[in-house]
Amino acid sequence: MSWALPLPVAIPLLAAALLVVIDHVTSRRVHAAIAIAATAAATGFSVLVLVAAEGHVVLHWFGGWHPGGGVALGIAFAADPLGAGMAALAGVLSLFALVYSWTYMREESGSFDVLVLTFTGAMAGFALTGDIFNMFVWFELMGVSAYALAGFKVRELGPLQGAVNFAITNTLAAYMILTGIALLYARTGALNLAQIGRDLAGHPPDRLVVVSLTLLFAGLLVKAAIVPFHFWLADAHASAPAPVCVLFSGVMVELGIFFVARLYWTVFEGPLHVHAVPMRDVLVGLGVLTMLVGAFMCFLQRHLKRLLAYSTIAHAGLMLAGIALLDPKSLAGVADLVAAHAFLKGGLFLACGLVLRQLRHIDELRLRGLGRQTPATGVLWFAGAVGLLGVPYVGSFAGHALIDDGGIAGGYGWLPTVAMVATAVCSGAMLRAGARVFLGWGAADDPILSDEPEEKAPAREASVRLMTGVTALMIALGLIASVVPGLVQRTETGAQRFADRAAYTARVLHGTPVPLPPRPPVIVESSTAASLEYGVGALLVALAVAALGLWHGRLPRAVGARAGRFLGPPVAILRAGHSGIVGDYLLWITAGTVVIGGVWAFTLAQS
Amino acid sequence: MNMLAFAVAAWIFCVGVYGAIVSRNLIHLALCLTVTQSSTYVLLLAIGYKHHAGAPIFKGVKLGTPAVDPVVQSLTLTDIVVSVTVIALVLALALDVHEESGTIDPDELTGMSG
Amino acid sequence: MRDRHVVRGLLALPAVGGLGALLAWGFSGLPPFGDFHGFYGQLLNAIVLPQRHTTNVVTAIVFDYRGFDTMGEEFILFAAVVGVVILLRENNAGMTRAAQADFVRSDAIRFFGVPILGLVVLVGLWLAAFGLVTPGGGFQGGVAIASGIVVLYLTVGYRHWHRLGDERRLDPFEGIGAGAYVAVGIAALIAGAPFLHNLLGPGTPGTLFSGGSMSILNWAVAIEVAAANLVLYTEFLQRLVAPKELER
Amino acid sequence: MIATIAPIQATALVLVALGATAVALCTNPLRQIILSGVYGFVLAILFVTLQAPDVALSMLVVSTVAFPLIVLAAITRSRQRTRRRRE
Repeated sequence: MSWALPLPVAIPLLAAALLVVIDHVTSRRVHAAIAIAATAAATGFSVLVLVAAEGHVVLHWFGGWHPGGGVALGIAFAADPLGAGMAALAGVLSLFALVYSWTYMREESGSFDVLVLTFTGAMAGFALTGDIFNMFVWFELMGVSAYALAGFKVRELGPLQGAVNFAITNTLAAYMILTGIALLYARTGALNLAQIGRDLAGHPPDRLVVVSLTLLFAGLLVKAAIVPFHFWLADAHASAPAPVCVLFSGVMVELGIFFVARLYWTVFEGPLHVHAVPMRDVLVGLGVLTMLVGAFMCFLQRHLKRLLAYSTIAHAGLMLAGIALLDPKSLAGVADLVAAHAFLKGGLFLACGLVLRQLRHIDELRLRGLGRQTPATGVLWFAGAVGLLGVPYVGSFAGHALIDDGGIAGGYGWLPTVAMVATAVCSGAMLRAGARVFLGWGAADDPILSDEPEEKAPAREASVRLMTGVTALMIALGLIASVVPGLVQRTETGAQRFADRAAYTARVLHGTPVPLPPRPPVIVESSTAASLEYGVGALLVALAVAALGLWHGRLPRAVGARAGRFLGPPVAILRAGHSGIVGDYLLWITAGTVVIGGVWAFTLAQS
Repeated sequence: MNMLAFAVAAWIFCVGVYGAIVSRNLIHLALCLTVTQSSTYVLLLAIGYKHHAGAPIFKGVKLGTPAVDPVVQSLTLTDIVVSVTVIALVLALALDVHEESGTIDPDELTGMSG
Repeated sequence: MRDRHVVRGLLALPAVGGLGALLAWGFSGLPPFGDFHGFYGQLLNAIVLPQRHTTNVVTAIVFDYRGFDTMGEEFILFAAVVGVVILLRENNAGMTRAAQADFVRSDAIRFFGVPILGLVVLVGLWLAAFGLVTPGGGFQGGVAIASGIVVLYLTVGYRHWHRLGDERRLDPFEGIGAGAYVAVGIAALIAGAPFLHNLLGPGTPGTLFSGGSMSILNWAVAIEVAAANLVLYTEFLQRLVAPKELER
Repeated sequence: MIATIAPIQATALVLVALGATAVALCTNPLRQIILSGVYGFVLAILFVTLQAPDVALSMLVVSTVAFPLIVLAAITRSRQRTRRRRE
């Protein structure tokens, strides 16, 4: 199956080039059809690779430069189940986004399809690559396509500013990553991940390794929107068109986290595995902080896309914490969570597009009660919000359950509770917004919520039927993610293989075949009692949060005043922090990197 | 003195970041980013440098003549191309921002706060 | 607003200072300057000439050993230009073409400009052609060719320029250059070899035709880079010239 | 043979450090673009002393042609707008 490995990248890129060549001679329809066909083909090949990767890591050495004597001469794609799964997920989401845009983005030029195609190819390359500089190349291509897509709706200040902040912060991240790569190259004289990992293993982590770790992780965490590197995300999501948000939230952010895991288990596990505790603590801490900040900010939003964007930040925090436990079980949980979250959050963003198309606004308060005319959209919205909670056997439950189990096993017994509260607050905010928009419940005004610029509504020709169909399909896929027979078992074996550095290295550098694991059964296992309790708890908390959001004005005045005194200052500080000013964001990134690097300098470095 | 090149790379990185943080003008900010990026060129080429070795171009010299590391040079070439594209995109965005708001001072753009 | 800027400037000093300390501390773990023994580079220095018959090792890495990186890099340029065009062209479209007049009217500049144009384009072609032998290559050549043509813009004026530099004629070249790179890769795949495998063999050492498929890729890059840069210049300069004329 | 940094490399490095500082801290846009052109040139010289002629050539074509042209256009454009807005 090695021959199929370059195609998830090559097909979208070739199609993008083709679209530019024929740009002035064909219609928008033809463009969209070519883009959809190319993305479908690329996704098909990703799935083929995924199936093959179940057996062993699928390799492709570009230019035919196979490694000699354990030394890589060229660039390799090395697909394991999780990497191939990310590539396939990127393809599927792009497909959904393009089909949805068939009528939604019709006024826009064909360049939309071109950029989605380069974005798709870059994400696939990022997920499949086994070479650290090649990763940087796809990181940049992903970035450049995404900045342009975020600023796509020209003539409005909001989108432009979101795109500017996004571009500048992520560019700084790219330079940090490149500096980290240079350090690793200086130490090992290699760019292949497996080879770098092999050469670093056996030596305790020294200053060069620690600084390179810091720069690479900080750079990737900018993409992954982890506090305090997360500021660009809400701005970019508020501004990007809904189908683009699907790709940003559903897979681009997750790819940042994915590569943190990839780097740890191919490169840094060797020098760190006995000293990994300080690294684990810092990353779990960042994850928890991100969950809390994301959930809190989510609750304060009335711009629906911005609300969803902050909930993505909270989920990204949970994903990072799950990976940072350094345990294959919670890693599998993260993989399941990424899959369910991608479809549900993607579906919710598409529902925002529907709201904008049908009701011409995106602001919760302005939309109050208007949504009674559009019950179908309302049902989809509520279904998506509940799916993200982790209610037993619904939506993201499987992921939550595995991460919870991993957290308890890893000595972080409080992690499931924090995760439960954070996801419940996010879903509670979505339920609140849904109840206000689609049912007309709650107060007409709420001074707690932040006012944001509105978004221009799409053309009235955009087909509501097509958009609703795509949205419903995505949400449905997300809701059943936890009960697909065999999926959880497959991600668990995939995660075990992902974390097996020795087997990966032997396979990549020497072609050593790995003994085939037994085929996992195609069943739905019952989960632990603890995870069921957390799921039910999340639902209750979410309902309470939604009710509080809708009717906090009716609380006795004394309670309200006390709560205001207690919560006022932190809210004000958080709001002031999210200033929309790019200089502040850069300062946060710098300071965050210094703090993380400083902690690791004192705790990790052995010499 | 042997670490001068690396010290300079670290200095350039920081000066660029500082300039970007305090920048009052998006065009200025874009140029500061290119300064930060130039730190990666200096770092990469300094890493690959070898004393008493020539350029990795074997025209007119005997094979086996010592040469500096060619890989960092190819990485730097890629890096330079990236810098052109990023500055072009950021400037285009800045110009559009200017069109809409009449300013390119990031401090005056607070439409997205909260 | 002003206070906010001052506060940020003060806070930036310790943050950036800390970053500097972190970087300096990490860099002090690097091998000493001039004493690098990376095996990858040494190996390539030894095998490129016999394996690929090209004397410029850097270009061989760019177009063959790590040619896949270059493909990604081409598409970074490609996507950025598409992005710039979206952002700027739609704004430029509102300006009437008729109002756009010439930039430079001095005959002297025109007299010297045309030969300079020819010279710069020639240098660009030369850089691109001999990139596999001596320093240079598709990227450097492409930029030089594009800048040569911009000299035309500055000398013969906007109106004539527009006839030549119409984006409808430029855009396809960008797509062709970038697409050709992928096509070469896929051609190898169809032939049963790995993606971007050098099917045409190594060629004659030290000549224009050394390097096999590398020379095709080199020219694909030259076309893509020249077209991309020209589109960039056109979009930025159009904004510069057009409204100036409207003001008159 | 004493393996140490050559004087020309040290000089180029110091010039590069100064150039970077000047570009980053210059607040006048026009002066900054001229400085960044000079900075690119100095970088190219450094790259030649580091035995990287290919990179030096790229730096030269980028920093003396592509950057100044684009940035200059951007600066002039934003100034024209500001002036018109004021009128």
